[in-house]
Amino acid sequence: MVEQAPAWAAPLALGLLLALCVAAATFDAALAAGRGLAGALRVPWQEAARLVVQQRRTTVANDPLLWRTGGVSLLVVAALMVAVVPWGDWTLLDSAVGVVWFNAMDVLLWAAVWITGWGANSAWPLVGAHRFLAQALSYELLLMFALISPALGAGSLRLADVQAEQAGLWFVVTMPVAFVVFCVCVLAFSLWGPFAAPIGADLGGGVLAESSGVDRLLVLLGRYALLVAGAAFAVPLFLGGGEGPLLPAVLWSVVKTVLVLGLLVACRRRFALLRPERFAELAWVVGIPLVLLQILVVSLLVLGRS
Amino acid sequence: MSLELLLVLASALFCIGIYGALSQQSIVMVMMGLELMLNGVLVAGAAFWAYVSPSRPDGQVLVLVVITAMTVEMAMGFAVVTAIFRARDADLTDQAADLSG
Amino acid sequence: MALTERLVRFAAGRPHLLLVECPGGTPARLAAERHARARGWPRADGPADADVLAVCGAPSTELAAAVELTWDAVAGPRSRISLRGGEDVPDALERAVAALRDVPAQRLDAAGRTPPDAGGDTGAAEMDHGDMNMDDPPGDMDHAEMGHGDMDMDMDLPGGLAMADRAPDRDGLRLDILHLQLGPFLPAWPAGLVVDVTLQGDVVQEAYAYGWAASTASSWWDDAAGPPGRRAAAHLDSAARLLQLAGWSAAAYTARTLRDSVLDDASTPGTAAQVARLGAKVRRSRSLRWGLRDLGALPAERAVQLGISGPAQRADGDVHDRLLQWLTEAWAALNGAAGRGGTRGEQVGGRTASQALIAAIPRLVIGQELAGARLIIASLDPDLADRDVADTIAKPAVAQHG
Amino acid sequence: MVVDALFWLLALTAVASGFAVFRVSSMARATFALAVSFVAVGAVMLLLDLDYLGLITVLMMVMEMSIMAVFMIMYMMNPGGLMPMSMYHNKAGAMTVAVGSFVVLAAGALLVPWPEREGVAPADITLQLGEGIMGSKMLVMLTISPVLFATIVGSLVLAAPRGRYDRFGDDLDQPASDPVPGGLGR
Repeated sequence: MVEQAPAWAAPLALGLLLALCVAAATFDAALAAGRGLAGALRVPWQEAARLVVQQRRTTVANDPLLWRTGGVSLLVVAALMVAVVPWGDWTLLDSAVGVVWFNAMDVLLWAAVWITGWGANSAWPLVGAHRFLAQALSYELLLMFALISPALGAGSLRLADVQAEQAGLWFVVTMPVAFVVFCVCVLAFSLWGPFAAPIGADLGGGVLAESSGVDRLLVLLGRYALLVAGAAFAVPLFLGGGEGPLLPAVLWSVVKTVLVLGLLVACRRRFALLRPERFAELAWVVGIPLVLLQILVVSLLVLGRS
Repeated sequence: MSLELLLVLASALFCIGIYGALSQQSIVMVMMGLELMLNGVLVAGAAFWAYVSPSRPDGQVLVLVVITAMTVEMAMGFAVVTAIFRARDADLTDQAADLSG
Repeated sequence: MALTERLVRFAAGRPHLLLVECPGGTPARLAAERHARARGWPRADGPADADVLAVCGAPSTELAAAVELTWDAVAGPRSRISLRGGEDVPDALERAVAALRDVPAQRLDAAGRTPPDAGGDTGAAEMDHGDMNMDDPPGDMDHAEMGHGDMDMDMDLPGGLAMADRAPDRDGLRLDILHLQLGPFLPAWPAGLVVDVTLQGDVVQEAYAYGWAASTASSWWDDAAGPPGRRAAAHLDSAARLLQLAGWSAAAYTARTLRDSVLDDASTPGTAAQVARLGAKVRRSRSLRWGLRDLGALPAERAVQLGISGPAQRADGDVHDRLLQWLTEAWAALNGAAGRGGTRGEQVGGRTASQALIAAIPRLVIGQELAGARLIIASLDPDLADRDVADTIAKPAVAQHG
Repeated sequence: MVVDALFWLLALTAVASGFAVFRVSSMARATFALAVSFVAVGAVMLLLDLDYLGLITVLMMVMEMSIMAVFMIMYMMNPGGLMPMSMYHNKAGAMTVAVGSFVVLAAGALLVPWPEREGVAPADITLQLGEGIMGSKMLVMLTISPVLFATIVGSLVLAAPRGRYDRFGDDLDQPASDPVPGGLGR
C-alpha cells in the first residue's frame, strides 16, 4: 500500500527536509533566548546570511579535499536517510531493507565527521574528530539493536511493512526502551545536545574550531538535517507512520515528525554534555543489556502471536 | 553488466591488492592491500550468485563469510601491530621478519 | 553586488561576539556580556566563529601580540573593538555593527589579507600548529635512525611546520607528541593564563602553567570598595564559565543573568532564592554529575599542602564539588555570610590564592584528556588580575613530568 | 542501459580509488580511498539486487576504515603526507606480479566457459540469505561464532597493556585504578 512516489516528489522531499531544518533552528533559537517565537524567526536566516557572506578560513597545510567533502556529506547523508522514509502512503525509495539502509547511512557519518576534523590540520578539530569516533563506537551497537526491535516486531526490514504492522498498536507501546534508545542515538549521530562533545565548547568548537563561512554553514545545517532525518525515521518505526484520524496520512507523518523533532531539539537545553569517555561505559554496561532485554520481550511477543 | 565484466573487475581489485600487499613497507598498508584483495573476492562471490546460481544462497553466504573474515583480519592485524609496536617500536614489515628464512 | 551587500547588512544584526579578556578587563567583559545578551548576540566559540572581536582591558605587550594572532584568525566581515571600562560598551558595540555593515571597508580588509599558506604561521595563537616543536633541535628525530628503506627525509614540511617528536605514553607505546599552548585567550578561560601542554593523542603528558604579565593593580572581584554582592557575583561568574564548558549553556545563561542582577543590586530579596534554585538544579543534574565526577580530584588536605585556600579547598573534592561549592558560597554570601579572604582564597605562605591555584594546575591536568584538562582549569579559575600574581608567575614556574 | 552506465562508473571508481590507496601520500586519503572503493563495490552489489549484502558491505567497511584511520595516525610517521617520501620495497617486482596475475585472472574470466544461470532469484533475496544461514549453512555460521569470539579475546590480550591485576591490584573486588574513570564510577 505504500507506493513509490513519482520523480517530482524528490525535490519536494528535499524542500520538506530543509523547511524542517529551518523550523528546528527557529525552535532552538526561541528556547535559547527565552524571548519567544517572534524574536527567533529571524535568527536562522540571519545566521545563514552571515555564514554565506563570511570568508572561508584556510589553515596551514590543510587537506581541502577531505575537509570540504566531510562538511557536505552530513547533509547528503541526511537526505539519503530521508529518501527511504515512507511519508504516509508515499516513499521516494521503497527499499526492501530500509532499516539497514538507515544504519549504513549513519555509519557514513563516522567517516564524514572524522575527515571534517582531520582536514583542518589543527589540534582541536582532530581531537573532536577522535571524540566522535569514541562516541560512535558507544552508540552504534545501541542504534543497531534499537533498529532491529521494530524490524523484528514486524518481521521485515522494509519500512512500509514495519509501518503497516502497527495498525492499532504502535510499537512505541510494546518497545519503549528501543524508542528511547533510538532517540538517544539520533541525538548522538546529530552531535546534538548532550552528545555535542565532538564540537563542544570544551574543545573550542572541536571539529568546527577552524571552519567558517559556507563550510560551517553546511555542517550546522547538516546537523539539523540529521535530526530531522532521525525524527522522520522514528515515525514509521515506532509511531505508526501515517496512522491518525481526520488528516491525510502524509500530514500525520509530517505532524509526528515535527513533534519528535521538537522533543529532540529541546533536549539541548536540558542536559549537560555527556563526555564520550563516560558515555562509553554507560552505553555498553547499561544500554546494551537493556536493549537486548527489549529484543527478548519483542521476540516473545512475536512468538506468542504466531 | 555481465559475469565476465564483473570477474574482470574482481581480478583488477584483487591484483591491485596484491601490488599493495607486496610493495608496501608499513604493516597497516599491507593490511590495506589484503583488504583490497578480499574486496575483489566480494565482487566475484556476488557475481557468481547473480549469474550462476541465484536460486541457492551459497553465493550470498560466501560474501557474508568474506566480510566477517575481513573484520577478523583487521582486528587481529591491529592487535598484532600494537603488540609489535609496543615490543619493538616498529610498524614496518622489514623489522618484523622473524619468520624469514 | 547588491545582494551580498544586503546579506551583509542583514547578518550584521546578530554578530557573534568573541570576548578576549586581558587581566584587569573584568568590568569591561561583564559589561560586554550584559549588553550582548540584551541584544541577543551569541558568543563565539573561537575566532573562526566570530564576527566581532572585543578586547576587554589593556593588553600587555605579549598579550597584544596574541590579540593580533587571534584577530588574524577571524574571518571577514569582521570588526574589532577595544573596551577599557564598562561605560563605553554600548557605543563600541554600535561601532562594531557599523563597521560590519560598511561593505566597501570590509572588501578592502579582505583584499589586504594574505592566505595562511603564503604567510607561514598566521593561525590563532591558541589553536594552531605553528608551535609544534619549534624549540626542538633539528635532527633529534627518532625516525631518522630507523632505517626506512628508500625514504627520503626532508626536514621542513610545507607551511613551516616541523615534524612531531615522539615519546612513550601511558600505554607503553612510543607515539607522536604535540606541543600546544592553551590560552591566553580561549572562551571561558582565566584571563591571561597560559598552559603549555604536551599532548599524546589528546592526553596531557606534561604541563607548564604561567601567567602573562598583567597591567592592573588588583583583582576587580576582590576590590573591597565594590558593591556588596561582589563575592557572590564572582562565584556565579566562575560557575557560569564552568557550566558553559560543561556544555550546559542554559544553566550557564541563568548563572550569568543572576550574576548581573547581583551586581546591580545584591539586596533584592528574590535573587538569593533564584541562586538557591540554580544550585538545586545543578545539583540534581545527573548528566552534569556524570560528566564532571572524579575529574581533577583535590582532597582538602592535599589542597592545604599546595597552599590552596578558598572555595577550591573547602569543596574538598572534584570538579563537580567545586562547582557546587561556588553556588553554595554565592548563596551564603547573598545571605550575609562574610566569607574569609578573597574570592579565590587567602594568602598562604607568601603566595596569593590565585598563585597557588596556578601552581596546582599541572599536577591536576597531567594524565587527563584535553577537554578534561580545560574543565579542571575552569574549576580552579585563578584570577590573574592581581599584580603579585602577574609578577611572580610571569614565566614557566612549574614543571612536572608525567 | 542505465544499469550498465552505473556499473561502468562504479567499477572504474572502485578500481581507481583502490589504486589510489597506494599512490596518495596522506594516510587519511589512502584510508578513505579504500573506503570509497568498498562503497563502490557495495553499490555494485545493489545493482545485482543484493540489497542487504551491499549495504552491509558499506556499513562494515566504512566503520572499519574509520577505525583504521585512527591506527594510521597512531603508528605511521608523517600520516598527513606533508613530507614527500616513499615507503615501498620492491616496487617493480610487486608491479610485475600484480600485472601478471591480472592478465592470468582476466584471461580466465573471459575465456573459461562459465556455466549457464540455473534457477531464478527468489522474490525476497534477503530472506534467502537468512534461511540459508539459519538452515543449510548453519554449520558455517556456528563455526564463525567461536572464531569471532576468539578474535575478540585474542586481540584484546595482544593489544591491552594492562591486565586485570594491573587494574585492580591483588584484591579484585576494589575499584579499578584507571587513568580515566568510566561513567559508572565502578
